[in-house]
Formats: sequence, structure tokens, C-alpha cells
Amino acid sequence: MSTVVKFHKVVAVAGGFPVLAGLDIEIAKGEIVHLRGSNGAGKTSFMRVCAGLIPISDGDANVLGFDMRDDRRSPRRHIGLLGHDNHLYKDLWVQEHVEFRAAATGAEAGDAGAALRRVGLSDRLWSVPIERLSAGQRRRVAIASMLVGRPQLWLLDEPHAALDDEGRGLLDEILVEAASSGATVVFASHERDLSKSVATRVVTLRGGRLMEDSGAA
Amino acid sequence: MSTVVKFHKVVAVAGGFPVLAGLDIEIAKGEIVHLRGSNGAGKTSFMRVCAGLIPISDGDANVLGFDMRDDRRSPRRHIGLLGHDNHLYKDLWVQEHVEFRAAATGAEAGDAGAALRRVGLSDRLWSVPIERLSAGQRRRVAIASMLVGRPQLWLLDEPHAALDDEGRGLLDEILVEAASSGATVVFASHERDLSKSVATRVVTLRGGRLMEDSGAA
Amino acid sequence: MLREALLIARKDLRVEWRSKVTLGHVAPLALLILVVFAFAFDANARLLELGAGGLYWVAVLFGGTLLIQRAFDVETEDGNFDAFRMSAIGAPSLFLGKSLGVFFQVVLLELVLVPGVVLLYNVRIENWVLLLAAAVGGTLAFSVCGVLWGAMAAGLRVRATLLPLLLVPVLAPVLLAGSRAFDTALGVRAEAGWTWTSLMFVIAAVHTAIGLGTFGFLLEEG
Amino acid sequence: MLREALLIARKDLRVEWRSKVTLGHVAPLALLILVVFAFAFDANARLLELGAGGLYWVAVLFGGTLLIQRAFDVETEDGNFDAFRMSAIGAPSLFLGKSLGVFFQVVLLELVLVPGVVLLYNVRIENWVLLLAAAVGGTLAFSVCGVLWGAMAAGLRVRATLLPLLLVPVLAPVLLAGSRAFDTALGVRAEAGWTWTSLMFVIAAVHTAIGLGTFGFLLEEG
Amino acid sequence: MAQMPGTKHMTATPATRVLGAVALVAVLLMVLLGLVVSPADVVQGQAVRMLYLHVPSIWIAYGAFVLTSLSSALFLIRSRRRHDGGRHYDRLAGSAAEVGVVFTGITLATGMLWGRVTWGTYWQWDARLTTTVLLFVTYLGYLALRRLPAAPMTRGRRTAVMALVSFVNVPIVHYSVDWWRTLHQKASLSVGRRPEITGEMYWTLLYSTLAVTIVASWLIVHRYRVIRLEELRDEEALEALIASRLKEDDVQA
Ligand code: HEM
Ligand SMILES: Nc1ncnc2c1ncn2[C@@H]1O[C@H](COP(=O)(O)OP(=O)(O)OP(=O)(O)O)[C@@H](O)[C@H]1O
Ligand SMILES: Nc1ncnc2c1ncn2[C@@H]1O[C@H](COP(=O)(O)OP(=O)(O)OP(=O)(O)O)[C@@H](O)[C@H]1O
Ligand SMILES: [Mg+2]
Ligand SMILES: [Mg+2]
Repeated sequence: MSTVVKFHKVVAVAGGFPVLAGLDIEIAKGEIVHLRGSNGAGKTSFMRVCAGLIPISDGDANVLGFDMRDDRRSPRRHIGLLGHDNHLYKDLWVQEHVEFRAAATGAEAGDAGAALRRVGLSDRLWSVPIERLSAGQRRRVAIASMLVGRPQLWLLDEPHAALDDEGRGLLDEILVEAASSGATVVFASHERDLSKSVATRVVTLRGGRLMEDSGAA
Repeated sequence: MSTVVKFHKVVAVAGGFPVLAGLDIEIAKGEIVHLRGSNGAGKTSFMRVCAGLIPISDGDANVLGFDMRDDRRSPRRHIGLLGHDNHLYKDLWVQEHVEFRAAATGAEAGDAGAALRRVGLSDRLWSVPIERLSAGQRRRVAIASMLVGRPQLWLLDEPHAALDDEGRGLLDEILVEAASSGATVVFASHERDLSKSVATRVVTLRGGRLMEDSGAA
Repeated sequence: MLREALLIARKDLRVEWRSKVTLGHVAPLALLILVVFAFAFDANARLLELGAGGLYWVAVLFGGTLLIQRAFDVETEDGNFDAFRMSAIGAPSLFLGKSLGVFFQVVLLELVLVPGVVLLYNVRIENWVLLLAAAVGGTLAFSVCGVLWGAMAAGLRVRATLLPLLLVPVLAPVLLAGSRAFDTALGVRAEAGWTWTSLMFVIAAVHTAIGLGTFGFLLEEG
Repeated sequence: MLREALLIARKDLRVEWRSKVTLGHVAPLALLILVVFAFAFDANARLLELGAGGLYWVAVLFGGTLLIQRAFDVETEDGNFDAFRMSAIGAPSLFLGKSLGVFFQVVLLELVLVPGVVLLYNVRIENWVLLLAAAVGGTLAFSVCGVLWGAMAAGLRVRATLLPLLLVPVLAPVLLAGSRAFDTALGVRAEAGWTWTSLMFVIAAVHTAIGLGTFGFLLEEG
Repeated sequence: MAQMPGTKHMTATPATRVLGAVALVAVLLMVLLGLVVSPADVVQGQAVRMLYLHVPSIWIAYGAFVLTSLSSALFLIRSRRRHDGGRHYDRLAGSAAEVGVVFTGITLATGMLWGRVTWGTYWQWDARLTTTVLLFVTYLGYLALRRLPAAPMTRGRRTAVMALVSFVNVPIVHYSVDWWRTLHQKASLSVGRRPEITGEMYWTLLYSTLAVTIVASWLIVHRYRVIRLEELRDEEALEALIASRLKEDDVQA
């Protein structure tokens, strides 16, 4: 099984604060990692470093085969990132937004509809401006926008927040499906149950370092 | 036991959409209501109507003794609202922000520190600009800002999202404490467990109306 | 009410203190506008002298609009406008507090602009009292109008473009009165400087009254 | 690259179409500015005629700055700037696409402004070809400069006030060249209209080259 | 430059102390030459002595801005590969720009004084004066951007791009006298043209330029080191923070 993320003693600094303080971790292809840790432990920071949004200032990091010290832009086209925020153009209609994201990653326009159906967004909402959606509906649009790009590495920051039971079920299915078709999934969440239901591995951070690791599946 | 919220066939419209479509509900003083319902069911809208932010267009609503058709501004000083967003001034320091909110509701400056300690925010972070906080840390600041105003009616929209285990524990304590000292609490959440642990009553909405109600405690 | 207003103003000035936007960005920008206008007028010295009063107020209003915009952006980001509306502080106090905060920032701006005009446009201040009175009157009028209309645009997605559109017509009289009063104070043109100055105070007073009375309505939605 | 750029531009124009900010707010605002200047100059007809070219470009740049600001606000709200950076689309395409989107919006604005100037300031267009060329050149130069600097300020908390400060000095030459070229086209003053127009194209070309080469750097953080 | 001899809290080294001494002597000599040795002008009288500060200052400023642009370009190239690469060039760009701004300011100030004497006003809306002021403001904006709180590399990249764009202004200032009709002196020293001033004035001007260059280099070296020291201080603070994170055992948020 090939390694998708490989961190060795990674230190990363944002705003003068060491958000990662010597993190060692390896994630293999096809894993579904549940990232845990108390508030401020560095979960979000870890994902942003993986996505190349925060540079590493010490240690070695390799993501999808790219050395993140040399080139942290190239892996991005293969990574999907869902942050605490939804990254949505609030002025656009739901469908337009997902179609734009689809086109931006070279997918076809038809994929957009499929993705929206996949996250269970009723088509009454497809031509509604995103601004008018409820929190959970927006989260679904964000997930659809990510889905449509078929990334190889999925980074999701509390994707379950704001989703209802049905949404959670669909999301879990989507994650499992992605992993089984060869993608790698890392998601952060404070809910314990998720460790059992979807994740193949639980990783706990503390103070910008690894604290506990249930080990690869 | 006196009634704090009393809705009778309330219809409320936002952006041309009936976000509440004939809602009947009564909430008594001291209750802790867990508001449930699928995405788009109208939980957020219900809270915003309670807070007087969305006008009602049909039916009768009474909040804290104020008729919401006549006067939806007066109850506000007794209501604390925590939305999906945190309502924070990102340029200010944590402590400054909470002190401002304290002063704005007539509390003392000392209360701010107490509230911050109550939500478990380490004092290293008190003089950090809010912009730099992690998602959970921000949520804690938002809760502290609300706490400090000692509202009679607490409206919290997914307050648990982004909080870690410790934070959730603290929040639940705070809610129980508030209710036992005479305040009324309504919180929305998609997590089932919370119904058992804190709530005295579970209310489920669907399509802007009441679907299920475990009844008053 | 005054206590609450001061609270708001203090908060706004603290935000300003943290970001140093007024002195760091807006004041240099306003100076630059003075320079660019000179350029646009083909460096006609006589014209610049004649236009000094008007250009001063154009620069103030332009910079001030940015400050108003920012004063409300701070209030509306992160869903904060709801908090503003939920505030236990009464609407009149909010209005006064915001106006006060803006007033001080614009004063700061003008402290930089006056020397700028004097040096660059080569004018002399002939009537200090009138100049001061006109500056205070114009700034007051600007602050209250700005906050009133700022609230109207606040929270809308298109606020950044809507606000100037709403503000310009309302501020046109202030611009006119300010220019004429300054023209007199700078000895460029004999005009009824004091009349124009009082006009600005009247505008400020009227808008303050309107603001105190209606600010609550502006904050409501639906 | 072109395909991707067009994608971005189309998305921006669609956002514009949904919010109708250019025609609804910015164009009326620009017209208003023309009116206010007329006021400020006390409706001195000769002066207005002389200043027509300059005032036209002041209005364009002012309105255009609002459009740039908005083009990047759309990109940065809701944490969207991360998405912009994560975009699979290359930085040069982003730069071109954004510039294209802004270009079309500013053209829209000018389609309203030209008749405005002609009517309000009572000038006649004597050289259509020159006018058109100057308008296109100036708009191009404005769009690429604006997008380049817009990205520089984007994502910063103080962007709303920083952007104009950075933009004004860079745009001053465009303002000057545009004014002179228009003066010639409107027959107000005999100037080297075509030289000024080519200067604008040169500015546009230089900034396009810099933008294509460096846009990627502007998006990175840390 | 990374390793500073002597104590780490000082910005001077033996070499730069010598440079400082030379700068001092050079300036004294320049004053002597400018105020005593060189003759007064036929037309301008004593006021012409302003020339020896006015003109070298702006030339040095041009030079500093060239340095800023070159370092910025090198910084961008280096930083493309390794994330910490080329910080050296960023520091150099910053210190050169600061010195450039100061000398542009000197030219503006002496020019205004000179203008007061010869034209009767401090300020004229002349193309060269205006473009000089735009140049000044552009680089002030550059320095403002440098001061914003941001990650050093983010800031470095953005400011480097800005430096490249800003440099466009320099030739505009220089050629403004040719492109527009101006009150201001035409360029008297220009590539491919014979100098219009001669004799002692010419030599004094050249010498002043040399002296000001030495002063500017001394300033740049020291500004560079101050910036470096500030970075070292930040790095130390960071190490402390990392250390404290490593023993972060209290589970407080
Ligand atoms: C604020 C006012 C002034 C400013 C901003 C200013 C700016 C400049 C600049 C930028 C240059 C360098 C040109 C180049 O080589 O690229 C220059 C050169 C010069 N300036 Fe000024 N100047 C000002 C006032 C004056 C005055 C009042 C005089 C004398 C009447 C004067 C005389 C000169 C002379 C003789 C040169 C040398 C020209 C040459 O050899 O290239 N300047 N000035
Ligand atoms: N730009 C920044 N400047 C300074 N400190 C920062 C910055 N970004 C993050 N931090 C700090 O780094 C720590 C880790 O933040 P991070 O967002 O990674 O935590 P997290 O594990 O995602 O927490 P949460 O569960 O609350 O989302 C926090 O203490 C935060 O305050
Ligand atoms: N301004 C608006 N214009 C039009 N429709 C709106 C507006 N606000 C809300 N809606 C619609 O009203 C419905 C209820 O929204 P609300 O935010 O109350 O749901 P919710 O129960 O809070 O959902 P979630 O669990 O996703 O937060 C949604 O279908 C939403 O699209
Ligand atoms: Mg996080
Ligand atoms: Mg909701």
C-alpha cells in the first residue's frame, strides 16, 4: 500500500505560533482517518499543511509524492479541502456553483447534478442563491463541490457539523465509497461515535504533535 | 411555571420563503429544549423569530411576555443568541471582546474574566486577537460573550459544533446551571446523545412546523 | 444613553487602534488624492488655489466613506450584524456611539489633510476660527449622515457598492457648504462663510434628530 | 489556459448578473460623481468642458476600484480565498480570468459614462476612433493593474482601505494619459492623443507580463 | 552575513566601523567642497549649493530602488523552491527601500527649499516634482505593506512583486523632464549626452555622489542587520513557544 501523507518531525508556523510542533505521521492510500484532539490541538493546521496552505518550517513532509518543501502547489490539484468555512460563492445558485467547481477541475457539467443528488439536496434548491440556504444545506453544497473534483486526498474539517441524520449517513457512505475507490480520507471531528462507524483509524493530536494513533487498518 | 415562549400557528417569511409554516409551541421557564429536525426544517428560523430578528406574518407569538407582533425589540435585551456564526469582532483581543459585551449588557468588567474561565479558555489566549483562534476556541469566546450578559432566554444554534469533549462538558454544565437559576434554554443540535444528557425536552421540527415533542419536563 | 454611546465609540476606536487604518491607509490616500487632482487639473496653480476648499472636502468625503464602510464591515462580518441588532444597547445609543467613533477618525484624517492642502495648493489660512468651525460642522454632518446610511446598507451583500451610491447625494450639500466655507476661510473667495458653516451644523442637527428617531427601524429586517 | 481564464471570467460575470452591481450601483454612482463635480465647479461651463476628459477618468477609476474590491471580496468571503488558492486552475489563468471579468464590467460602466459626459459637460466627440482606442487602452490598463493589486491586498483584514492606497499611485499615469487622450478626442485641447493612448497600452502590456509571471506568488501564504 | 562576528546584539563589525568612519570623512569633505571650494552660480548664486545634496540623493535613491528590485526578483526566484529560501534578499530589498525613501525625501525637501529660493514657492505642479512625489508615495506604500502583520514569506512575496511593479516609476521620474514641458532642470547628466555643467561644479557633484553612496551603503548594511536581529529575536521567541508546546500537558484549550 503506497503512502499518501508522510510527515517527519514537521514544524509549521502561522502568525508566529507553532501550530505544528514536530508531527510524525504516515497515512496510506485508502485509509479513512478520524482526526481527534482538543480545541487548538492543531487538526485544522495539519490539514492546511497537507494542502500546502501553510508552509513547513522544519522537518520533512511528503504529500501525494510531492516534497512539500520544494513544491507545495502541485499536489493541490489532487486534493479536496473542506474547511470550517464552506468556501461558497454566496451570490451564485447552487447548481451554478457546483458546475463552476466541476469545470474548474475538468469534470463535466453533468457531474454537478450527480454530485448534488448524491448529497441529497432536493432539486427545489438547485436554483436558489446559496445565501438563502440553511447551514446544513450549505454544508451539503460544499461537499458536493468537493466530490465533483474526484480528489485523491480528501481533507474534511468537521464535515459532520450542521448535517442532519440523513446527511451524516450520506456523507459516511460517500467517504467509504471514496476510500474504496482508491482515495484517502482525513476528517476531523469531535464526535466519538464516528470513530467506529466510518473511520479505519483514529489519530489524536495534542499541542501540535501526535498523541495517540490507533494504527493503520 | 410561567411560559417564556408561546407560538400559535406562527407563519414567518424570509426571502419570500415560509421558513415557519404554522408553528405551535410553548416553552416554559427553566426548560432545556433540544431542537431537532433535518436540514432546512426551520430550527435556525425559529430561533431568529424568537429573537425578533424575523417578523411573523401570521399567527401569534409571545416571547418573555412581549407580543412579537407589537414589539419585537424589547425582549432582545433579555435574550442571548448564539448563531451558526460566532458574532465576534475579529480585530479585538479575546478579553477586550468579552469585556465589551459585558459592558454592553451592564455587567461588570470582572465578569468577563470569570466567563472566560468558565468556558475553559486558558489565559494565554486572553490577549490574542480573535482572528488567530482555532474554531473551537472562537466558539468558546462566543459562549463566554453570551454568558456574561445573563440572559433569561438562551438561544443556541448548534453550540456543540467545534467544541471538544472538555468544551462540551463545560457547555452542558453551563446550560444546566443557567436553567436551574431560572433561565430558559433552547439549543439546536443534530447529535442524538445530547437529548439524554442535558435536555429536559426534545422538540422536532419539519418543514417549518412541529413534528414531534417529547413534552415539557 | 451617553455611557452606552461612549462604550460603542471606545470599542470602535480600539478596533482602529489595533488596525491603524486611519493614519496608515486612509490619511495617505487622502493626501494622494490631493496630488492626483492637481495632476488632473494640469497643474494649473491658480485653479488649484481656487479649488482648494472643494478638493479638501472631496478628499475628506472620499476617505470618510472608506471609514464608514469599515465601521460597518467590522459590525457585519462573522454574522455580527445580528449581534448588533440583538444588542442590549438601545438604537439611539448605537447611532450616537458609531457617529462619535467615525467623527474622531475623520478628525484624525483632517489633521493630516489641512497641512496637506496648505502646502500643496499654496493657500494661506486667513480665518482660523471659521476654518475650525467649518471643519467641525462638516465633519459632524458627515459622521451622522454616514452612520445613518451606513446602517441602511449594512448587512446587505452589495453594501460596498450601495453605500457610496446612497451617500453621495446626501453629502452633496455638505460638500458644497464645506467648500464655500473653506473658500472664505482660505481667503480664496469672499463668500458667506459663516452662513455656509451654520448650514452644515443644521444638516448635522437634522440628521442627528432623524438618526436618533429612526435608527432602530434601520436595523430591523423583514 | 484560455479556457480556464474564460471559466473564471464567466463565473465573475454571472455573479455580476445575479447581483447587478455594475449597472445598478456603480454606474449610477459614477454618473452622480460627474454631477457632483459639475456642482463643485459651480457649473462653470467652460471649466467643465476643459475638465471633461479628466473627470471621465476619475469617475471610471473610482467606480472601477469598487468593482475590483468587489471582485476580490467575492473571492475571499466565507473563507473562499483558500478555495481560490487550492483551485486546480493555474495562477496565470486566474489572473487573466479575473482581469477579463473586471474588464467587461468596466466597459459596461463606460458605456453609461460616455453619454453621461457628453450630455452633462456639453462636449462633442470629434474623433471616435481615438476615443474608442483610448477607452479600451485605459480600461485594459486599469483592469490588469487593479487585479494585480487587488490580489496583493486580498485576504488581508485591512484590504478595503489598503487597496485604494496601493492603486492610486499606479493608476495616476493611466489617469493622466486617459485624460489627455480624451481631451484630444473631444477636441477640447490639441494633444498627442495617440501617443497617450499607446502609453496606456504599454502600461497594460507591462502589467500583464508582470501579472502572468508573479500572480502565483501573490496567492501564497507563509 | 548570516554569522555576525562579535556580540549578537550589535550591528557593527570592524569592517562597517571603518565604512562608517570613511562615510563621516567623506561627508565632511563633501561639505567643504560644496560650501567652500565650488563657486557660486552665475544665475542662481549661492543657492546652487543645494545641488550637491539634491541631485546625489535622488541618484542614490534610484540606486537603492534598483537594488530593491533586483533583490526582490532574486527573492522570488529563490523562494519558488524552498520555503525559507532567499530571506536574505528580502531583508536587502527592505533595507534598500527604506534608504531609498529617506533619500527621496531629502531630494524633495531640498528641492522644496530650493524652489522657495529660486521659484518663490515651495511647490510647483511640475511633472518632475509630481512624479517624484508619486515615487515617494509608492515606496511608502511598499513600506506600509512590509509592516502589515503577516507571515514573513507571504509578506516577502507580496512586497517583492510590489517592488517590481513600483520600479516602473523610476524611469518615469528621470525622463519626466523630457516627456513633459517642465520648469525643472532638464537632465544634465544622461547616458549618451555630454554633461552640461563643467569644472569644479562637475567634480564636486561627482564627489558628493560618491560620498552619499558611502553613507547610503553604511545605512543599508545597518538596517539589514537590524532587520536580521529582529528576525533572530522572533526566532528565539518561536523556539520558546515550540518548547512550551512540547510540554503542553494541561488540556486547556
Ligand atoms: C520639490 C522640488 C523638487 C523635486 C521633487 C526635484 C526632483 C529632482 C529629481 C528627481 C532629480 C533627478 C533627475 C534625474 O537625474 O533623474 C532632480 C535633479 C535636479 N534638480 Fe530638482 N527637484 C526639485 C526642485 C528643484 C529646484 C527648485 C531646482 C533648481 C532650480 C532643481 C534643480 C535640479 C537640478 C539642477 C538637477 C540636476 C539635473 C540633472 O543633472 O539631471 N530642482 N530634481
Ligand atoms: N494565524 C495564527 N496565528 C496565531 N496562532 C494561530 C494561528 N492559527 C492557529 N493558531 C493557533 O494554533 C493552535 C492550533 O489551531 P488549529 O486551528 O489547528 O486547532 P484545531 O485543532 O483545529 O482546533 P479546533 O478543534 O478548535 O478547530 C491554536 O491554539 C490557535 O490559536
Ligand atoms: N432568507 C431566506 N430566503 C429564502 N429561503 C430561506 C431564507 N432563509 C432560510 N430559508 C429556507 O428556509 C428553510 C429553513 O431554514 P433554517 O435555516 O431555519 O433551517 P435549519 O433547520 O436551521 O437547518 P440546518 O439544520 O441546516 O441549520 C431552508 O429550506 C432555507 O433554504
Ligand atoms: Mg479546527
Ligand atoms: Mg440552522
